[in-house]
Amino acid sequence: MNLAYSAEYERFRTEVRRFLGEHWNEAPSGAADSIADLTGAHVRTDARATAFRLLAIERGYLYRHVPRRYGGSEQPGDPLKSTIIAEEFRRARAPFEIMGQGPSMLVPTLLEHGTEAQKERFIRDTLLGTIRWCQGYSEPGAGSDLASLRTRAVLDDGHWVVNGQKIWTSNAREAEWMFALVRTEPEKAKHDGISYLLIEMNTPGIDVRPLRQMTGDADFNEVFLENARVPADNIVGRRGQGWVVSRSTLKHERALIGGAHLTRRTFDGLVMLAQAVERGGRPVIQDPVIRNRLAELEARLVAAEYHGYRLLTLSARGNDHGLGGMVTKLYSTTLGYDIAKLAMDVVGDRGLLAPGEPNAPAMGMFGLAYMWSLGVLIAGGAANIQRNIIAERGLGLPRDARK
Amino acid sequence: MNLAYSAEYERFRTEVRRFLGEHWNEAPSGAADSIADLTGAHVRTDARATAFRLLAIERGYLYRHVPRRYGGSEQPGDPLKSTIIAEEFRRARAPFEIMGQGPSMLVPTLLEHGTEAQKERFIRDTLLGTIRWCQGYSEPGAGSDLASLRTRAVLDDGHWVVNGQKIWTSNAREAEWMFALVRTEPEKAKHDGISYLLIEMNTPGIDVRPLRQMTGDADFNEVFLENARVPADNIVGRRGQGWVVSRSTLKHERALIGGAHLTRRTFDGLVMLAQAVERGGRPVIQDPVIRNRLAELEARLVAAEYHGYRLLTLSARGNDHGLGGMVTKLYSTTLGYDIAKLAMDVVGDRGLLAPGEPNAPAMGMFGLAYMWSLGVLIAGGAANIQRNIIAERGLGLPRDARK
Amino acid sequence: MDFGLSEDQVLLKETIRRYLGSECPTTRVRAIMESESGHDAALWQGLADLGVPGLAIPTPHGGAGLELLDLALAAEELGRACTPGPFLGCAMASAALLASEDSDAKARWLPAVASGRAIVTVALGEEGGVWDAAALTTRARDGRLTGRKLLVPAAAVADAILVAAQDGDGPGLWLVERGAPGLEVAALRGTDMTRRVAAVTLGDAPGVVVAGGRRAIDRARDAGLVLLAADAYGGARRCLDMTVEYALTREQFGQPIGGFQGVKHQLADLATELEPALSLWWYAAHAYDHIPERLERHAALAKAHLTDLYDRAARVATELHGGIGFTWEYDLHLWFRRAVFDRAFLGDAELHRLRAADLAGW
Amino acid sequence: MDFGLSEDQVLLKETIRRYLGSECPTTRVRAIMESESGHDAALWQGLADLGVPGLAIPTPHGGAGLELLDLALAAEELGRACTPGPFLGCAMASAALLASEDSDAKARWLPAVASGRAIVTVALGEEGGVWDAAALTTRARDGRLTGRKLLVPAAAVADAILVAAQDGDGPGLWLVERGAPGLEVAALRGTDMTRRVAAVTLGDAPGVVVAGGRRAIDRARDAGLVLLAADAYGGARRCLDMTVEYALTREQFGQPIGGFQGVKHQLADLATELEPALSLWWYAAHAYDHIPERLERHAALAKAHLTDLYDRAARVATELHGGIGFTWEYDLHLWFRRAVFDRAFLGDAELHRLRAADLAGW
Repeated sequence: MNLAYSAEYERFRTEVRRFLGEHWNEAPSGAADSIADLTGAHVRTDARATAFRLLAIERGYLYRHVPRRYGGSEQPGDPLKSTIIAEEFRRARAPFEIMGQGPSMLVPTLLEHGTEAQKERFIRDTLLGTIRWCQGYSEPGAGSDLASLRTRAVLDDGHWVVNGQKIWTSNAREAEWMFALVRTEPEKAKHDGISYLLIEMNTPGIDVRPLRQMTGDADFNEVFLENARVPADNIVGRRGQGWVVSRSTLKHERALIGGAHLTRRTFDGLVMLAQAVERGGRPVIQDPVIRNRLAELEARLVAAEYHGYRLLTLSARGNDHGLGGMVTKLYSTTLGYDIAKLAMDVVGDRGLLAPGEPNAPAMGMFGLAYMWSLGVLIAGGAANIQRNIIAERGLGLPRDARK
Repeated sequence: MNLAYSAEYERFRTEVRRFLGEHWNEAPSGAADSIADLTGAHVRTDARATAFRLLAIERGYLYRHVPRRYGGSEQPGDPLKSTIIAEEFRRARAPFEIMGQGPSMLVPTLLEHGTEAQKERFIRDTLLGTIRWCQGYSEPGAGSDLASLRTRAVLDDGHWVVNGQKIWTSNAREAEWMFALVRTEPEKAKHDGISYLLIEMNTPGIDVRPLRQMTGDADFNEVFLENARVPADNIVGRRGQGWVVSRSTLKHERALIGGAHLTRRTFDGLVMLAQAVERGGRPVIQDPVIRNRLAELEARLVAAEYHGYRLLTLSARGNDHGLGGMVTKLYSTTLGYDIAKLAMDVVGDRGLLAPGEPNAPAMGMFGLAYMWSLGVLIAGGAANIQRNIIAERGLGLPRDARK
Repeated sequence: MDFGLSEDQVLLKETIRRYLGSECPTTRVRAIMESESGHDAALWQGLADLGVPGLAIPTPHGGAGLELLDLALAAEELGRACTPGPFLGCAMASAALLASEDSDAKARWLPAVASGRAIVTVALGEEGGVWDAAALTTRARDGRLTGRKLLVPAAAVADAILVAAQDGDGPGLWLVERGAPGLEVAALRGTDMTRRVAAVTLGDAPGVVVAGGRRAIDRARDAGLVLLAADAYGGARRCLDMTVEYALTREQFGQPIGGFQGVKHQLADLATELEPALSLWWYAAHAYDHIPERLERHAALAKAHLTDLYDRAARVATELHGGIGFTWEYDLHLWFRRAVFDRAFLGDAELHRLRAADLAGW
Repeated sequence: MDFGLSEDQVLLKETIRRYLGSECPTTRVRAIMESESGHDAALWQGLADLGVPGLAIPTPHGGAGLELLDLALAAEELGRACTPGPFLGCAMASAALLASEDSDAKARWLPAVASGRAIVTVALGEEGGVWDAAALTTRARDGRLTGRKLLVPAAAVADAILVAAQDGDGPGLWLVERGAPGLEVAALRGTDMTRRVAAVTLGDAPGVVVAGGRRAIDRARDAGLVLLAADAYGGARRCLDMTVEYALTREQFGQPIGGFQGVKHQLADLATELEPALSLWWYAAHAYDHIPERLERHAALAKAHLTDLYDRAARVATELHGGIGFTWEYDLHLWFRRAVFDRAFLGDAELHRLRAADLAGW
């Protein structure tokens, strides 16, 4: 066990830093950076950012798992180098790999299942952010249960004619393209008969409507497809194999440290909040009940942080994450919810003020975080689905009985 | 809503008190009565206690639901009068209805399903405690799932020949008789083919072995039956109907207030404990974390207490308890566990001392209570079985899928 | 010994539930909460015509002469239906006025509140989580009030505000009428949009003392605590009911999700906690009129416990609904938001648990 | 950057597990715990021959020269197997001696502990939940000790006891040898019968100072906290494993109970909490030798969190086992009892959470 990086990796870190110093010299904005601020540079896709990304790819820093001929930097897998790169780019607030479902989900899918033409057409532009994607999986009434998808595509004159409705589609208003699961063989049961299609968003018959969530804002969309005609060769993988094609996507792990990093920021914010808010004439942080709960949460947070390092180490050694990898999501979403809930208790009576209300501590942002923490619990596989996966694949318990 | 008793009932209470004053004038032992002390007089079955019970039955105070010809006092159902009687007998520490499974489970069963001969032979003596019973339902591997009972009885020459093993049989060492469920029709599935037998404990072939539970004491037994011959007419109800016969037993509700009363005593003991134990030089009760948890528990305790009164009121009005009746057990066992757990936190480091250790606060009895609180969670239908009953019968959710 | 509702009380609940079912479906809840004032005078008048604001006001003052329990049963139904309006403020103000010795104020305002003609509210809480009469910083001198009150319910539509303040003799209540010079009412945006709150600033504003001492303030607070507990119970119960219904109809993996034991046990646990909790607030409400020495402590316990449960019920309900429960269009978040109000208003669960511990003499 | 075990560490764990699997099955655990002393010299010597008590003792003193993490991995295995014996006392005593400047004491006792020849323990806690060096009431004067220590592990079989006490200069550690005049060791009956504790009374008993100041005491405590966390993890994991196995074999209603979603979700929740918690105590153990400025806080967090989890794991396991889990004959209660010790010894979870909050500067 050694929390320091070896000399080789420290040299690598120095090299990355030098590169950043030379090519991305924007002054950091300083104190109190918000999460939006933090991620801001990541999503910049202006000419300067694109030029920088191209340089960084050339140097082997970004999109290391993508072959050079499709626009990646084609480096041998090295989770420690990836972590160092992410840490240093974050520190310098330099444009990093484009976030979002195009690079993280579509690109690995195309690499595994796409035709040569699809790879050449889409991957490079997706990595640079010039093609933006949204994901068309969820449907009303089919959240975690993709087997019950109802959007249908029928082949007609060299085109898939798509009819149906997608929901919870973030970025649908900005995206040029959608990758979607649709039912192409309605006579087949459940997971069979689903195909993976690439659909251009300006196709006639596609209607995007913002979907307001419980916070009152509309960060998602519904996408209605009515006789939308999609060229037949916009299918990825074989017809009817979309379930397998889409699952392969999920194998590509996202950064292992990033999640806990954001939770740490939220937690530190909570501590500052407890120091700032007064109740009965003294800062809430002095209340033993609150201190006790904060320490309980911090233990879980430290566990999550070093759990990430443990998984990273497993990756670096070429080992499987096993049960440790399966519990991460449920653990972190529950922790996030509990942090948000303690924040509500810290603000006390003023927790009833809405986000943005100037009289609320921290402008009521913790109330918003509380609602979002519920949304996160729901999204990405509801908690009960996660529990089933952990019990069945992680602990080896039997699958559910079916009626 | 009126928490006072009406004049009629207050007159009744006065009458009961007068009766007790005249006929049971033992001085209460005073302070700090333990639970054992509290129930002590109830279980006395000496000549004086029996004489007193006979008088109390004659006056209509005990065994009100049992016809006079079988030894009860045959009074119209009146939950309020029953409550007053229980309160006053408890206050006077007078012999009350015999606790235990004979009067509470066997007698109602005999009343509903027994032959005239069975009723006359058993009920009166059971009510007076001259016949003591144990219950032979549980078997190793068949706790909540009586359908999988394996003890078998075969009819042979006017006798049931019983072979098998019962477990968790409290009082088996003291009891003269056992009422048991045995499988008489092995070819029938599950609940069918079970019969309800009365078995004399001195029957050759019966072997009672004390069963040590996790606390280290042996409050239960295993009962082994090897070719134990039971007269054929010791069956209650029809052959193969034992499941129905035994379920009818469970319909007879026990006192509704008693449980919360004992929990209140435990909780009050916990408060005293927190006042007595010091940590860091001051009584634990001054610790806000403990105060907060105590108040949280007390809210649940008050809820349990008045929930009992609500159910009593429903009974008094002739109404069904509905969902309210189904949740009582799970609610009170969970509360009992949480009280025991807080007690462990109140005693802090000395919680590791065993029951009976003089250096432990309250002689370590809270550690024992902690273990028992787990046992109670397990007994009487494990928590998950309770949850299923509540979900299915109370909330109308579907039954479990079966493989 | 009878710990249950009378036939009249059952009828009262049914009447309110029927009225709200037809007059205040969630479509109307949404229309009202999205309106500028958050107040629908017609709906409130309808409730007043049913007698709701006057349930616990004696008949000589134009009310029904019933008890806080009856008012709390109404609160349960309003909570169940997520009804917008000034109910809580009016109920607390009535409780305060009834504890006052000022027969003029009573004669003027109680009949008006009972009939729905006037809205009166109570301004109690101050910056820093202060809800206790002894810690108030708002000052009264020579019939003039100066200070700032946060989170005053229904203040923007109130005809009069009972302001808790201190003068040389200690705490008391002063009545300030709408439009009084020096009175500023600034609407605040709340998470719960069905019960509006405002910040009330008093700059040498004229007020008439209606009660000296802390008793009227405490009665208003304790009534408020019980009514919040009842509202929370009604809302939590509704969350459970909605989720059971959803679990019976929504299918996943080929069966209603209510058939999965994971879901069944979560709902069973919720029902197990809720069912006895009913008796906790019933008892506190009963104590308000019959067992005064137990009121403060049990009102505090009930408020803390029920609003915690409401929060939990709203969470379980949202989680089990999945995506649809997170949409604005689906109604569930109305209760989720209302739970946030019930939990926070008049001080949170910990505050009241520690008060209850003090009151128990521990 | 490598946050994982080395091959040697994995081998160490396997070796200990294999040894305990063959030499210390629960039948032997029971025999030892039911014996008078609760100590089995042969078993302890066997562990010493594997190097267990000397893992973190430098090689010049006869140990393996490894780190607290290695010792904690052994503690995890001992916790997993519910192994009786004086491990905790010896480990804390070694930590204290290593922090001392007294080379004679080190030379005399460390090799003896490492080889299993001697048992040394630490007497820290006192009446009233006191575990902090600054609050000790045991007094040292002119090489004589007077006071009373509660809950001293393995004291009845110890050759020497390191007594934390105060003299005119503040806290320090004094070594008192077995049989010293004025030393009374009274065995106490504990819930966990695998790790015996005794009350130690010192009436003007002769002691040799081995460390002045609080550092050696704190090192012993922090080592103890980490080792308890590791023991708790090993035990909790074992509870989970036993219950998963039981759930796969025990049938109810015609199927293994592990097929019921209710059971599956309870076990999944437990696994979800346990899996990352491993890294919490690994980190604290690593900090002991490498990040001293983080040690105190993270040792406190780890002890509080892991022993809470252990308690929960033992509860869930017992509940899911049903009746059999409540029997004496079934082994589960051995871990249940051990969890009680881990939770209580050196102070409970709340005490350490509040310490961690203080240490964080909140």
